[in-house]
Amino acid sequence: MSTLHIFSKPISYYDNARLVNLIQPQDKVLLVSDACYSINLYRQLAASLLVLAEDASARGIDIVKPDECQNYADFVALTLSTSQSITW
Amino acid sequence: MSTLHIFSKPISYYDNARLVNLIQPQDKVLLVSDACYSINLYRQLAASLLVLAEDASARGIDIVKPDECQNYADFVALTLSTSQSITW
Amino acid sequence: MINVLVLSQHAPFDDMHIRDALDMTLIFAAIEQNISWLFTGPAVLALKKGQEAESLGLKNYFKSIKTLEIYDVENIYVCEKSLIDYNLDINDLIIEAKALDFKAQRDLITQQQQVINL
Amino acid sequence: MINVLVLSQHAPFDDMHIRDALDMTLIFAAIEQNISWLFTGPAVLALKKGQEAESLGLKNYFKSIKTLEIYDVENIYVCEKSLIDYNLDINDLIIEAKALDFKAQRDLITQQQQVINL
Amino acid sequence: MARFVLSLHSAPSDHDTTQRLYKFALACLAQGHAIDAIFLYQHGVFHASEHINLATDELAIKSLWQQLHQHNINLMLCVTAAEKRGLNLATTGVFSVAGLAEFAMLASEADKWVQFK
Amino acid sequence: MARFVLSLHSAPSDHDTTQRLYKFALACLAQGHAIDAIFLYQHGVFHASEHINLATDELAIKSLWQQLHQHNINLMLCVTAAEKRGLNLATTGVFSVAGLAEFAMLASEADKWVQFK
Repeated sequence: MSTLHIFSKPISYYDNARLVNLIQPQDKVLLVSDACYSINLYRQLAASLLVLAEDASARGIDIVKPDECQNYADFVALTLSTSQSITW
Repeated sequence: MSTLHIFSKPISYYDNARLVNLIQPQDKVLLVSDACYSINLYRQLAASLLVLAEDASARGIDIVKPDECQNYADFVALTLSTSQSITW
Repeated sequence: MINVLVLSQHAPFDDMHIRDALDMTLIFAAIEQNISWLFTGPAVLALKKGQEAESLGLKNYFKSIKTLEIYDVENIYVCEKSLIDYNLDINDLIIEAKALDFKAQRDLITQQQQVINL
Repeated sequence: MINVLVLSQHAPFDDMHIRDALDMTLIFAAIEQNISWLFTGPAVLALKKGQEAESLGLKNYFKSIKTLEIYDVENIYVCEKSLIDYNLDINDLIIEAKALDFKAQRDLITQQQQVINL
Repeated sequence: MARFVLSLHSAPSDHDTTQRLYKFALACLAQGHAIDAIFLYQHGVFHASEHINLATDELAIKSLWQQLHQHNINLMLCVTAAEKRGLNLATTGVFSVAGLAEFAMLASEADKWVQFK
Repeated sequence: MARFVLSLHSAPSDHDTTQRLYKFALACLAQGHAIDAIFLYQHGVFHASEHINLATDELAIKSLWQQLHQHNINLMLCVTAAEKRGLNLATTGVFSVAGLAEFAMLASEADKWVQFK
């Protein structure tokens, strides 16, 4: 039972003091679009972040361990391997 | 030389850590629309807040000293008595 | 029947976010799914008593929120922390709602098939 | 000639905020007003080197930002604190920009006739 | 007497901002000030759609614009912003289709530019 | 094989979200999943305007929708959201005008609902 949390903006767009309490250790956090810019700041939400590779690459962002690149096939698979998704 | 700062959303919508550094003691802070809900939280930006009376009233918010009610005539006058305005 | 959660996080007059969420909640109730609505952040202000939008020339959608009770939508939740942030108490709200701490909100999310953030 | 400041606070691909601000800045330059553009918060990321939007199928507006130099728009400013927040240095930017601390940003605002937040 | 320009940046679904712009404009006129233009920019351009027909308990958006138009206020629609957003430029009602330069010139001559969003 | 519904909440000026929805939809189909509907809600309804004509260096929004339509995906437009925003419901191109209930029923039967905004 895990939830997929999808973020598309830098973390400053969200109320992260509240968000951090809604994400569980077994949950997945996927960064797409402009969320890719603040990977370091998203670290407070998950130990390993999943990042949409295309979006990060267009923004000149490198993905390094412990974070993981995802392509669109992975993105689809993620929505199926989790119980529910939330697009924040 | 003072600036009129207009806010229309609760302060959580803004990056207040940054904003607090852009507002000067002589500046005016006007709360309209949903900014009226978080008068107390806007206190960090100004000692006395100006609040659009109609908007506060529709939201069931009372304006008490040191804050001040403003009507639309006051709002217009404010834009003229300050050097520039910013709608945040 | 599936479990659907509508999530509201926007201030009451921020575009039509709360009204869009209300429409969605009522529709899922109408087609007899197990719908829940969670208000969090400034969205809790949409449930505050003593508001009326007509004086601004706007539709008083606060009245429409009350129709949730007529349509038997019972799973209305508010974030406990957000109530505190805005100096509200469960008794200050126009409809009956359950205040949830973060643990209860996480559990609520886990029970859903769909979570819709509007 | 008046002093006009365009203020950008949105992330690079958040709707068209930065593009709208670019259009506004170029127009005021074209009609020979004293235009300044201040990037603050996530908007500083729009000036980051090494980006290209074509791979996403999008117009590469980063190239258009570079035309500011052709049109002699010289007053490009970035918030020093925001650069630090996003691990950027003035040398990581695609155009020449001056980093301003908060005091300098307050002074910049004070010098304007109009401040436009896009 | 001062000269104002106003700009609207939010979509017609933001009723609250729309009514505030309208009331501010009337208050300007009531004090004897001039409004050289109201300019629709960003999502504000959607106000120029001729298909805004709301229920009677909703804000009468069309009527507000009609009233401002009858006060001889120049209601301008940014052509670039509108094209990017798919607005029909053939029927824009009381709004005149204008370039950003036209508005920027008016704004440069005005005493105050107040944004609504 | 799973059944998806997707919803789009942002305006056509948000090119980045639009391309992501499109690519996600194609990836679903490529894996053999079904997309029962793509639903335009909130500012997403503006995608159904027939006046979106962008320059050739911009995202080809119209063509993306045409392609999804040719994959026989049911492209739905929320009538309530569209009326509130002044969309012309007489000419909505590849989008069919639908009530919220129609979409909610499809969403209730789908395995996954993914939002794009």
